[in-house]
Amino acid sequence: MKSRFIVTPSLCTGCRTCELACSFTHAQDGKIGRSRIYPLDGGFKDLYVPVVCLQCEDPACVKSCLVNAIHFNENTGAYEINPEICVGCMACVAACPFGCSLFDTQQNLVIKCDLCGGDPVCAHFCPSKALTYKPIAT
Amino acid sequence: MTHKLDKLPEIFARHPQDPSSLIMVLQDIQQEYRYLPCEALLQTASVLGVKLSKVFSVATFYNAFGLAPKGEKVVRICVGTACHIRGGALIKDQIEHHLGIKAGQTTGDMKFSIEVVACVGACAMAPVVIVNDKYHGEVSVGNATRLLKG
Amino acid sequence: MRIVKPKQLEQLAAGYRKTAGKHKKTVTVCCGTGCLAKGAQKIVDAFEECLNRRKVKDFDVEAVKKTGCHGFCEQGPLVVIEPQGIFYTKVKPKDIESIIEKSIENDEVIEKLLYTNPQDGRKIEKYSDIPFYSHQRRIALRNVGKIVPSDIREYIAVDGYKALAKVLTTMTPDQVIDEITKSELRGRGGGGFSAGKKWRTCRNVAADVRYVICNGDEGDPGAFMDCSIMEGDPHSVLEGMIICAFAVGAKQGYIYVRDEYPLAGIRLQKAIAASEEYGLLGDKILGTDFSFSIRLSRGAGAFVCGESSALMRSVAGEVGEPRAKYIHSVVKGLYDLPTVLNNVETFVNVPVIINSGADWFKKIGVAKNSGTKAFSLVGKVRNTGLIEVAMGTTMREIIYDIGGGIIDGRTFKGVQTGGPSGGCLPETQLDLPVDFDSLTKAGSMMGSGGMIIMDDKTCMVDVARYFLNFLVSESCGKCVPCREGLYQLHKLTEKICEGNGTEEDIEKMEKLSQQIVVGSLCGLGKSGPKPLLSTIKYYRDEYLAHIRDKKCPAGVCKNLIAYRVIPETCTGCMACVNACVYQAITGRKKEPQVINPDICQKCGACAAVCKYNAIEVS
Amino acid sequence: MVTMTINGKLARAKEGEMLLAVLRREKIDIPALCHHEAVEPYGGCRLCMVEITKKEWAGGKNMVTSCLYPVEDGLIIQTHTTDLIELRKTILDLYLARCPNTPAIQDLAAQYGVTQTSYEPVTDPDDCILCGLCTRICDRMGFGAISAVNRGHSREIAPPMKNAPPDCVGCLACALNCPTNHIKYSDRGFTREIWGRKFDLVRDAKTGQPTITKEFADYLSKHSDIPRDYFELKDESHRRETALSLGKIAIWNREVPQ
Repeated sequence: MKSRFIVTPSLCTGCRTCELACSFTHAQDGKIGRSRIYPLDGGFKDLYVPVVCLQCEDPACVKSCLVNAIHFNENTGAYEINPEICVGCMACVAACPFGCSLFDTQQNLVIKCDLCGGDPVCAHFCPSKALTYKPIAT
Repeated sequence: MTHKLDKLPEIFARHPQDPSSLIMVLQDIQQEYRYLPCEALLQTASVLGVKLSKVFSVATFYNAFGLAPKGEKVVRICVGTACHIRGGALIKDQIEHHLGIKAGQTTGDMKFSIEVVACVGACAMAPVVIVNDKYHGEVSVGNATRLLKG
Repeated sequence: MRIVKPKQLEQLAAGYRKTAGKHKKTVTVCCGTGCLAKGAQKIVDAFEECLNRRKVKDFDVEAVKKTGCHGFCEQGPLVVIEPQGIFYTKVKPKDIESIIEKSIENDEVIEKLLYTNPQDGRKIEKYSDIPFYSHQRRIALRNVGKIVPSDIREYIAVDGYKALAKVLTTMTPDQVIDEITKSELRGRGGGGFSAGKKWRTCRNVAADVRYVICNGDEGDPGAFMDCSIMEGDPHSVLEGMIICAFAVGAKQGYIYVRDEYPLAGIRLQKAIAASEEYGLLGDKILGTDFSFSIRLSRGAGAFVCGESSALMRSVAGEVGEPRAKYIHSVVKGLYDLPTVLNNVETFVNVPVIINSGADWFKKIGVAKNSGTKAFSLVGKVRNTGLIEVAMGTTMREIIYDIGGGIIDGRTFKGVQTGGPSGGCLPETQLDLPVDFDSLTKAGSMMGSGGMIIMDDKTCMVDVARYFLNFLVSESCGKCVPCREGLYQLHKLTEKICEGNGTEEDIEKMEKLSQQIVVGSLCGLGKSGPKPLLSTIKYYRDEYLAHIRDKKCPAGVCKNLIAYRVIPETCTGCMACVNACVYQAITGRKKEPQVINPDICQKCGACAAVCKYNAIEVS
Repeated sequence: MVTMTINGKLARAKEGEMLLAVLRREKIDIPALCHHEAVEPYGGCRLCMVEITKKEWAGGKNMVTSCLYPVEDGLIIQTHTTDLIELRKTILDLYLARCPNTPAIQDLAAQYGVTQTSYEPVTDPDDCILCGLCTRICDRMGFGAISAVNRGHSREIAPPMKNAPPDCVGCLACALNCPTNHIKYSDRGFTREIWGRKFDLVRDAKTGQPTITKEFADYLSKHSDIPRDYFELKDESHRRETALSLGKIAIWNREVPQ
């Protein structure tokens, strides 16, 4: 059974708890990571949209990676960047039409949402349930 | 210095046009022009489908190739073991001094180039100096510079 | 003509022998590199010119054969009159007329062209009686110097391709491999790995495509055996390779020829074309279902390409950089496919083993080191040249019986074998039998077979420095111990040669050497410190003389020597003044000359031209 | 699955893995300067050598390069024997002679107690340790813009003919993965310079900020089948655009997408 992020912009308050959760979850060697999720202005008053990788069917990030550093994780349904293989060329960062591959200047890594190993922490922490991670019928 | 590179198509035609021919093609170009002109490397890269950087890498890795034009007479001094212990190094020093250039260089008037080569397989007549493919055996410091004349 | 049945091969051989037999005599002129440099071509031209002028009964130009190297390069140009086997040395074009008149038209021998035995001053008439040849046993070099390398019929006439016919018609690939394994033939390229085992491993790898490569790179400076074989008997190399290909199941082969051997390349190319024309190479060899073709691959001057993985990359047109391998190239070689790589001499032994049998071959040589080994005997030895002896022959026999001892009656100091991967052995090791295992045990190695003799005028520190310099310039530069380590070793030897070394430097070099041996990626680095270590081991005194006394006992290291004119002996002939390109010598005619030590570059030109031995080195 | 003993502790590994990967996973501090998972193992720096043996080898030992040695069941591995430490010291000492002023080398050498080279330092040193990572990564990405030239001690890394490299797209992968930061580049305004070649950077259509080079964008859209206009925005602008378009859908639908 596949799971997906369910984003309900009308419920999002832009509180950025998801961002914090993401950063802390991806902390490494005592440094917090850069968030992979951003609640951004939806263009209308008080409308926020949490923007996060949708794990596309035919992802531009994977196609753009010339060293094959991005692999699909069968167990979680996430496309994950292997930091050991990644050479930091920024091709995927430039290629993703949703801007969901990004560069973490602190940890010096190209990053993207990895669904936290199948159970995204951001969804747990969303106080307004604007962001949930649920099984969907395929 | 410009070179007519009209021999290149003929050279390319002699070999299968794939990357494995790179060394053979460069050998033929070197033989024809006595060095590897820059433009020839560019053409080789595109004809054989090899990256230019790889062509350059091969051209600088092997002793047989040179990227600078050679003098009229190429003086190759063997410094193989047999030649060395029979005084090959002294002959090299002397020829270098005589022509005022070091091994690997060419005189300003493009008359002479000196090259050292590690064994040409003529050890029995050491020390050996080859002037434009003519082998001179048992060269001594007394007669080395005479080989450069005539 | 295309041979489609083995029987035709026999007919061809017999036919050619008959045609050749119409000449009452044949003349072979050595056209090896050494003799060519000494004017062998002019000898051939002189024969032609002379025979055009005068008619000789049962003899014409066709009976004058341009052959490969006879081996005795020291005495070239060489001319042999067969069937008597009269051996003429140092022949000049003007001698040809009288050779034809006396030795061909008549049965006279020209005394002055005969070889003089230096031991007793006696003239020796026949090839086989000369000590240089009589102590040899020629298998790999069996045809070199006897046949015309550019004519395939010459090879066929001496039972060439007979082994191939035997293999294709009466043996299975497994039987071939068994025979080679039983013969205990070991790779002649240096390592001495069993050829049969290698072939077996290759055959056992599951693969559709396999390759056979002949290593004709022979990069060791001071070695030219393989060169002579490729130039003088190219077809036997091809035959060995074809048999190997049949045994392991390969369809494509390559011969990797060293760039410095242009003639070898030309001869091989010609041989490939001829054997293809005769149906001995290419599709459906000798009318059977077996097909195999050979491509020539020219090296471009890199010693490291003698290393198997580097060679294979070079064959593929890339930079000859070795790949570290925990999987052997016989399993994963050229283009990652199973590949048999043997050197020239190894392949040349194959047809003989097939024809005469493994048991016969095993009787030659010593246990586990069967057969013979070709060497190039060079350096400060009287009879320089190409030789082949049974394995287990001692150094002493080679140097004194065959080589005739040291030049100018000087004393023997050492012999270097194995090239830059080998070592120097001193007088105490002279009775060492020459075979793979004994040499390795003594701290040297067989290598491809260069044997460089050194006398008391050879400085062993300089020899170590020389080899390190060679290796520094030949290292591919991929791994650190070899690239940086050998460079530092070379710097240290230079320091000692210049008289600035310390005793700690010796220790430092030994320590660094050990790490280079352990740490390097390929054979070049792993064995690179061997020449240094062996000279430190056997000639430590000489190192100490450079360090403690600031003296080079052999008078080689420039910083530690001085040239001086002995006033009492100098006649003032001024020869040295003219010879000195640095203008360091001054003096008046008929008066003793003076060398200015500040200008003198110690090139030794003065001493070389001085007829009165009036210049001494101290 | 294979089981091995590393410094006395059991460790498991997947068939086909190299020893170094396992050592790293087991958090064993083993230096390696020429290794990167994106490219084939190289075996150039020789620092990752380890000692291996097996029960059935009857005391026989072997020193192997862990980055190249495939795992084998029953291997007994030692990573810090006296011999290995001595070897690494020597190698670092040699590195220091080549790169006496390079911080990355100084630091690593200091970890092994080598603070100064005992050999003759080269005159005119630079920071290049010839690990070949730059050229191998460049090859791996399909550009092959730079290569090793010459050989032995005179080996160096350079673009063809030492001129501006025609096959370079200015992706910076070489510079970013250089263990000693030897490869220099500069980004000034909308110009990037590396290997003596100048590149124009794509200008983000919304914010005007620079992104990747035009050449790299062209290459990616051509070879990876990605619409060229994807590259006209920076990731940040892409996110903003995404939020705006999803916001619109949400408003139109009065509620939620999906």
